[in-house]
Amino acid sequence: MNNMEIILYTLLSLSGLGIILALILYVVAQRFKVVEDPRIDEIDELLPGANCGGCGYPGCRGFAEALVQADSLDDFYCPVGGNETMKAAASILGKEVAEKEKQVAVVRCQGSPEHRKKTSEYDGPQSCILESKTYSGDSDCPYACLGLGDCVEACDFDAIHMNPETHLPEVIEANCTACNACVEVCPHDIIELRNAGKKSRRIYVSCVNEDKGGPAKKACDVACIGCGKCVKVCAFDAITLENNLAYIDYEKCKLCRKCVDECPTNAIVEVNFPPKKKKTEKKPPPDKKETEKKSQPKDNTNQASENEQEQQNSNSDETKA
Amino acid sequence: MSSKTEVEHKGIVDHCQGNSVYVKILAESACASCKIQSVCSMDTKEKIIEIDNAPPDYHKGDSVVVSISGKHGYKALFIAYLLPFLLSLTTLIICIKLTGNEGLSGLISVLILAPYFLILRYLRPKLKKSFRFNVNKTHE
Amino acid sequence: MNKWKIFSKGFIKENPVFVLLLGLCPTLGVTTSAINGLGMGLATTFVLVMSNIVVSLVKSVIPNKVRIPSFIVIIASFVTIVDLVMKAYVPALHSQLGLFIPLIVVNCLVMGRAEAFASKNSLGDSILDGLGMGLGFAFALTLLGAVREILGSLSIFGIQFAEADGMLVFVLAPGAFLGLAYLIALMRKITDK
Amino acid sequence: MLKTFPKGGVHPEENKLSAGNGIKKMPLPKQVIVPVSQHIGAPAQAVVKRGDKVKTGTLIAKAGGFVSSNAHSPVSGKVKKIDNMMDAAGFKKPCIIIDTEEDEWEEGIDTSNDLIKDINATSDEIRNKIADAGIVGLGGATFPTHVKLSIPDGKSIDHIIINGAECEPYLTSDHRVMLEKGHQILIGTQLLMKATGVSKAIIGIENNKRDAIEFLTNIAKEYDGIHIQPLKVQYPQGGEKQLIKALLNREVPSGGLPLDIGCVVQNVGTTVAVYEAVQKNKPLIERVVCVTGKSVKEPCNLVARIGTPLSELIEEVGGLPEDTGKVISGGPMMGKAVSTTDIPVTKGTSGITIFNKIESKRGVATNCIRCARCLSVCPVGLEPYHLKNISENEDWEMLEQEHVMDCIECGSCSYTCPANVPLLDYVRLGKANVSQIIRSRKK
Amino acid sequence: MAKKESTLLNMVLTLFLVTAAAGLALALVYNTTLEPIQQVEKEVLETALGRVLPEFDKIEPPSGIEVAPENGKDPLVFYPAYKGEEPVGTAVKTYTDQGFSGRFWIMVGFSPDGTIINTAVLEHKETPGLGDKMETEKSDFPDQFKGENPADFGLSVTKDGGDVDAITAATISSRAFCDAVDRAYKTFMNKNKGGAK
Amino acid sequence: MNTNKLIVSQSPHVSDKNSVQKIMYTVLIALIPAFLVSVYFFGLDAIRVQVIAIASCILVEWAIQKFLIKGNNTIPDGSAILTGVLLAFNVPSNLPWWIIVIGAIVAIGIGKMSFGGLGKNPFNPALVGRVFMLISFPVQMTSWPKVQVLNFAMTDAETGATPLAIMKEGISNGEPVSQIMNSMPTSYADWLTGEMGGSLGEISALALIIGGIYLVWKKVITIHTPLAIFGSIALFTGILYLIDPQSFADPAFHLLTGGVMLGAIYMATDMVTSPMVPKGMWIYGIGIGVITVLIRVWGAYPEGVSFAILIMNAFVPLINRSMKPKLFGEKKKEK
Amino acid sequence: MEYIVIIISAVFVNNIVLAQFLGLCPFVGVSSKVKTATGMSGAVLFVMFIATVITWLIQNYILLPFKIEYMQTIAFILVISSLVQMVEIILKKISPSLFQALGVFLPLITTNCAILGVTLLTVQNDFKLLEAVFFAIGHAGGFALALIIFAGIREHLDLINLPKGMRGVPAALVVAGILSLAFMGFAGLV
Ligand SMILES: Cc1cc2nc3c(=O)[nH]c(=O)nc-3n(C[C@H](O)[C@H](O)[C@H](O)COP(=O)(O)O)c2cc1C
Ligand SMILES: Cc1cc2nc3c(=O)[nH]c(=O)nc-3n(C[C@H](O)[C@H](O)[C@H](O)COP(=O)(O)O)c2cc1C
Ligand SMILES: Cc1cc2nc3c(=O)[nH]c(=O)nc-3n(C[C@H](O)[C@H](O)[C@H](O)COP(=O)(O)O)c2cc1C
Ligand SMILES: Cc1cc2nc3c(=O)[nH]c(=O)nc-3n(C[C@H](O)[C@H](O)[C@H](O)CO)c2cc1C
Ligand code: SF4
Ligand code: SF4
Ligand code: SF4
Ligand code: SF4
Ligand code: FES
Repeated sequence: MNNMEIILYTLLSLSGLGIILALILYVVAQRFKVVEDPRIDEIDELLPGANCGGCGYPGCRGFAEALVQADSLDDFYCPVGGNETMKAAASILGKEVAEKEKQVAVVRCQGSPEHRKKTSEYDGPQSCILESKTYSGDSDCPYACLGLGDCVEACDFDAIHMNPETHLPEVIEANCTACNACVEVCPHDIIELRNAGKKSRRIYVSCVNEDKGGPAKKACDVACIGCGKCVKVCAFDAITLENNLAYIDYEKCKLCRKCVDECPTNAIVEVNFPPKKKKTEKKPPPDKKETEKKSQPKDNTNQASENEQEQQNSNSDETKA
Repeated sequence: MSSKTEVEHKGIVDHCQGNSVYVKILAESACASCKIQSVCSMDTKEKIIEIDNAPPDYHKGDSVVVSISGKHGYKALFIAYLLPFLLSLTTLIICIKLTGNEGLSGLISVLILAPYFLILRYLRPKLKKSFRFNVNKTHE
Repeated sequence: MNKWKIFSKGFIKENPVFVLLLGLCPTLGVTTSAINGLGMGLATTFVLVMSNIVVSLVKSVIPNKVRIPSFIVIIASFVTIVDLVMKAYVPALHSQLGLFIPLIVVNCLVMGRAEAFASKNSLGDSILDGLGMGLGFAFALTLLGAVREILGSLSIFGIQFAEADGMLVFVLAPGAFLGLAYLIALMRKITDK
Repeated sequence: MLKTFPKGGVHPEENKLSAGNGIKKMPLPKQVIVPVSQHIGAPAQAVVKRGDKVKTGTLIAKAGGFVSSNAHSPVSGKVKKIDNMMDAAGFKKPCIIIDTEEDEWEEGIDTSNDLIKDINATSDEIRNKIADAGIVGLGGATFPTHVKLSIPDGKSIDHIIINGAECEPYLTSDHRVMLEKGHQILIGTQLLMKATGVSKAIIGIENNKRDAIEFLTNIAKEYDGIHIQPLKVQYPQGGEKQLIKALLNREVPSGGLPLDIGCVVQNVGTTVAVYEAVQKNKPLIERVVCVTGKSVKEPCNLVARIGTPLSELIEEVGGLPEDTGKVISGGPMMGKAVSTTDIPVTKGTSGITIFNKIESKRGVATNCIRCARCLSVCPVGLEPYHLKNISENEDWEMLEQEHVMDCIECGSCSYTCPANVPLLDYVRLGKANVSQIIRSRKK
Repeated sequence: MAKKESTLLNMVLTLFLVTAAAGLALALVYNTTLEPIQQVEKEVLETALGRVLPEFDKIEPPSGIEVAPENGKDPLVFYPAYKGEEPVGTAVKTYTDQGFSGRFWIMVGFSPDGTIINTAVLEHKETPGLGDKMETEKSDFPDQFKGENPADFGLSVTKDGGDVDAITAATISSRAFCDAVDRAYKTFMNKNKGGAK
Repeated sequence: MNTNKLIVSQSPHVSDKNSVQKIMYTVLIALIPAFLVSVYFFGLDAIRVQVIAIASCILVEWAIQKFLIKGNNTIPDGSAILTGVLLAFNVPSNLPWWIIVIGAIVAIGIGKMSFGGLGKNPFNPALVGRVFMLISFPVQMTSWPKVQVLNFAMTDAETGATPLAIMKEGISNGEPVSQIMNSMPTSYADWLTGEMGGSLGEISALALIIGGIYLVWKKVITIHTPLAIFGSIALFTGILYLIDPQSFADPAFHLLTGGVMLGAIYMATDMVTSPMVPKGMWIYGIGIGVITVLIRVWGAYPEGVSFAILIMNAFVPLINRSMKPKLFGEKKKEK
Repeated sequence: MEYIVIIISAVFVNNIVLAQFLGLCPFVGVSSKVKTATGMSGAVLFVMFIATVITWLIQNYILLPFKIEYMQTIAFILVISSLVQMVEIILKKISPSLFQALGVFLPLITTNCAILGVTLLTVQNDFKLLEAVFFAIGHAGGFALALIIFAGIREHLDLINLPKGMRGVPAALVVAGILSLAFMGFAGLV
């Protein structure tokens, strides 16, 4: 067999193929102008790859594509990767991002069985959404946490757990990425994303009950009764009262803690503050296990949790005759 | 199988032009994050679909669902793949029976596709009419 | 990324078979015994490393549009080389692996690494990456091969340890699927915790 | 062969405990809680204020649109307040609370027991009177009756169907009404016929109410065009689509209304209300409620004013039994379990079923074994097990394609499932989400 | 990274160079491995011959003689062996189409009187664990044939009335094996007859 | 206000008395005649195989629930017991204990629990176990002891082939069917009562039919699937028989021997792995019948019911998707 | 008749996915919708057919005469990958709407080892052209059969709550394993 011949044929056929291929590809290239922007890949690499949808796009790659196309990054935020990721992405794209303050999920209901008596018994699939389709819940507070843990299921990051004693969910701040999944899933709209705050300190009203004081108090010891004392005591206008429910604006709150002491039902909770020197007369409800103790072990303030508001009716404030 | 049901893809409105909305189809979620998709033989490259006569209230960046009825999908499949396949196969068999020359027949059966696709080209406007997409905004 | 990480990620964290699910065909096709798995794994590793080297070297002179075909040619050449070499020097193994050697070409793992890693990274890193991924692949194949061999023929690396027939299924096609299924499940369990 | 609908259905134990007991009048309640809206459709608006004096039959809430309904004061007294109160579903809804003082009726209401057979009103008058009287379907759906009777242009109907099926186990109120108010039913039916210009009416009655069938067949001879049709006992015969299928062998198209196939269906109780509204000017302020249950001392049928708390009705039949587990507003197949007995009777309350603890517990749900029973009992031809799976996976689009909206929520599927899968719970969840999607699409 | 632009010329050139380089490399490797590969093929043949034949000096002709079989389309290959000038036996490369997974090839050595000296499996696709037990290393099934003369040894499995004990659960392969041996035997005898004439 | 907390749930608030457990135990009862026959013909061995199979199925399911899935105890629902019984019915009575255990592990572990347990498995678990054993241990799985009436000594019984194996062997040797039938040690009557070689539970067509009638009466199964299987097998083999009675056995032979009865009445009807609507059941049954005959007549295996059922199991989702119940009031499709 | 045997063997006995382990990536990755599985099967049928014809020609008219069979792998893969690209371009050029309809309808899988594998097998078997073509059609049919059955099961599995560790690929592989067990029943059919 002639070796030279084989080498020759090999060379000829292969490089022939190569040229033809190149020609074809050239045509292809002309046709398919849309070449994927290589930056998409780069950004995709950067992203956490959780595909949680927290950014509002289907999957991390979808987000990467959107980022590359966007004119400004203002409306984009990857809650999981956080500011660092966004900055890194921005630097690839040569754009600026406004830093977003880290947020964390808080549970606005403190109605543990101790504070909020069960008045009926739900018998059905163990899911908040299904219970909420059945009726308003097994206590007299129709806003309260149903305690069946849909939020726990929804969390991809193991950041929210049911406390077996309080039957309320608790957020593990260190894990929470503020992806909003739990907020969306909760049928009673109890969970809210709030700025993590300086040193992770936060103050908020841990209740969403919009009933008037009487029924609210009757349904739950630690309900916000809409008395407005906190509104008066707040020097920064951070608290508003609407539908018998106080709400603290985390942008305005200066963490002075006056309202916490003022609230007659302990509906306002503080987290991650060092213990107070002089004891407040109203001890925070003892059953709350501070999950966020992790960062501040000595602290014994209340954990977030609470009641929620009802989507139904609520033009409520009847005709005040 | 009822041909009523639709095949759907998630997508994002890429741009709008006149009556048409151009939607970029997003890769299936499993593929979306795959690191090697650019070389993946499965076609995950983005595709842009033009939808004419779409209602005007779409904007760049909207998430939408593009759907085509199963019936149309099968029709497209038939025209693009099955018909040429059958054509080519029949040609091959006939040629072999007639000429007995395998090489020639093979060549002819491949080349026969050229006129087929040429004919398709002439039917382009008709085809365009028969493949209609629907868009819907995704609901949260 | 530090060098060790580049190298080691292929074993567990980004194991091409158990985690990335790449190149399933050879994984299932050749693993009737541990030795076959190992052989295939090493052959793939060789192609992977070599093509990574070449791709990494020529990456800057190749225009984007012909990137992929060039890579295909490069990879296919190495595959053919492996094919020829194995045929010449390890004929028994070669005949066992059969069709799956040429199919290394289409193993997404090889193409994937060339495209996703070697075409963007330095020579050294590319070698490490190819080596790590390749060995991870080989590890997975050997593991699956070992499982199938132990259960199917009651032997390991060809050494019979019991005088009986094993469960034939594991030598046959179903055993490959089942074996891989449970190995993946197991790996998930291990990496989860 | 008795007529029935051909596909699906179940036959739960009937337990019609109170069938033999005549209708009793409840004493006046001390206080009534009247929900402002007791119907399907646009909410009504309260037209009284705190402190207002009202008489029995005074309009206290006005329909908020065409598909809406008036409400009248069931007692005379003073409006104590208008507040959000718990309804049967446990959601707070605006209610008018009236402290009863006496029972003084508005002028023009004929409170006598005389039967007025002659129909003087024109069809428009009939419809208006029905609308004014705030009549809604008493079969459970509480759809405003005057709307059903307003046949849109281009449609025509040829049959009025009166629903006397009462296929729910336990409940007997319709049964008693048929026995005790036969003439009123027939006159009411004729009013409906006149209102819609139809010459034929069929009253469908399940065969477990032989006495009612016999009685009505006898007296129906006095009335033109009304036919009584016995039916095989099969739940959910009372569902209007099933009833029409059984009586006329017509199928309401998927997503359509009885109107589309030339029918209007009304409950027997509704016909009585229509009679009273048109012939006696009496608004809908009371209804027959069947209070029943195995552990109830004397299950019976009570005429109660709207707004009477359930607890008072229960007291009337001997009080809430010791081991009560569930109180159901309605029957066991379709009724709603309530979380408290403080809620009022509304226009839609056809019965109160009381279960003891053991009866109340649902079986433990296990995996679906794909036995196909749910699918074979579904009268609509759905695949409940499949719908449940899709609903659990939250694929609402797919659910819609699987026709989830056609489900009539009869509960046959959950009833029959050997694995106790709460199928209907999930189907409802799916329906809720799908209808939201449909609504948002319409916008 | 300064990538080359994708102009037509660039593309053609690059691909040409890449393919040419690849072609060159391949051709070189091919040339170097050509010999070992042929060597390997030769060795396989020789091992098989060595196993099925008694000691011999040479095969004449070395590449065997193709012989049309008694039954079947494709030819068998005969390897007549000699010790000195003395024929000591003939190895017959034979096949069967009745294998469980289609055709397989075996080598059968006959002494000049037709006695089977030994058999060796060359190539097969039978099921591992079942049919592949016909390989010498995997069971003693092939040993049954050693030293038997088909003239008085039924070349079929006992189930079919022959003298061969089938491999358990692999009757099909065993039958096929017999078929291959039988084909070799018949052709061999026929040729000998013809040759003697 | 009463101090009692009221229970709230969605409607319906009543349910009929049926339960999964009842269904499973009904099937077990229906299998008693066949079990008695197996004891009658195979003696203590039959009981031995049953006990091992049931015990290992229960154990495997319990262990997987407890340690891997961490779910509730599902043993009482009886499906594992049923799988055990049917698994035992599908093997020869002299099968070594360890093979039975492997079969049970495969049946429950791979066939059922891998998918999450009762109701979620796409394939019939007992058959997955059986086919796995058949392919893994072809020798042990295909040597059937000769029947010995009421022999309770656990001796190593002589083995003999099943009628199907004899038939297959004969035909592949080119013998005419009539001759094979004549030399067959058993006859139609034996196949009906069960006096033939074969797996534990498949031998007596009569006992199996009795149980089947009980199941139909109890509304646990519907008649469609078995009828479709019987019908298609009879039709298909009937046609072949008419074409050439000397190369193909007659339909009665095919219906009465091997696993057709057991498969059609008890295994193809497993509700988890069979279609939901009658039309689907017909197709499913016909598919099983056709594939069975295909394998029996042209395949390497003398018996094909198990394979046929497994293959058709795979089609069940497709059948279910394409054959939906008729929707009430659905408009006729407009063209 | 022999063509029927080739097809039956390819579809049932030596099913490309379940017995030969080719084309597993799309099998595992894409096949969870019956509709797309069907669509993909059609596309594969066409591509496999054309690829077989062309590679057969190349093998018999280029590689063999010039004695460079060892170039099979590289030649085939290049031809197949450019062929697939060509088909796409042609379709797109001819009728963008048709192309788009396909694009929405199927996740176009094109080159994969099934196609290369089948062409290589064809060559190994020394088939005549028609035999080769039917071999390819049979394998495409086998691919379609496996894919569609499998998609049906996957659609079903997607709706039920599998044990955590088994979700996705492992469950799919178990199904493939059992399916492959069941297909062993066809052994010896031809
Ligand atoms: C939104 C809506 C619109 C309806 N429109 C009409 C109508 O125009 N005419 C009519 O006869 N019934 C109408 N109905 C009444 C329904 O046909 C039906 O009688 C009612 O929903 C109660 O039925 P059920 O008790 O069987 O559930 C309407 C119902 C709904 C919910
Ligand atoms: C499952 C089901 C069962 C029903 N059963 C009855 C019944 O037994 N009696 C009845 O009058 N209405 C029953 N209905 C309500 C009827 O469908 C229909 O709404 C009613 O007869 C219309 O009359 P109305 O508007 O006067 O209430 C049932 C509805 C459903 C969905
Ligand atoms: C996947 C599979 C592979 C098989 N492979 C072989 C084989 O290679 N050789 C063989 O003779 N039988 C093989 N068989 C078994 C045959 O189908 C047949 O059962 C057997 O050869 C005849 O049984 P017997 O030997 O016990 O009489 C195989 C069976 C299956 C299911
Ligand atoms: C009529 C009927 C037949 C059954 N057949 C089988 C069977 O063949 N194999 C089996 O493992 N389980 C069978 N079961 C039990 C059960 O359905 C089976 O274990 C499930 O497939 C497990 O999910 C059967 C159950 C019923 C009600
Ligand atoms: S706790 Fe809520 S917001 Fe935080 S990570 Fe979990 S789901 Fe997301
Ligand atoms: S916070 Fe919301 S979702 Fe979470 S348990 Fe409570 S009700 Fe459920
Ligand atoms: S009745 Fe229950 S177990 Fe049967 S199929 Fe329906 S959901 Fe499944
Ligand atoms: S799906 Fe709906 S209509 Fe069908 S049985 Fe269940 S509740 Fe009734
Ligand atoms: S390795 Fe075969 S298709 Fe991916």
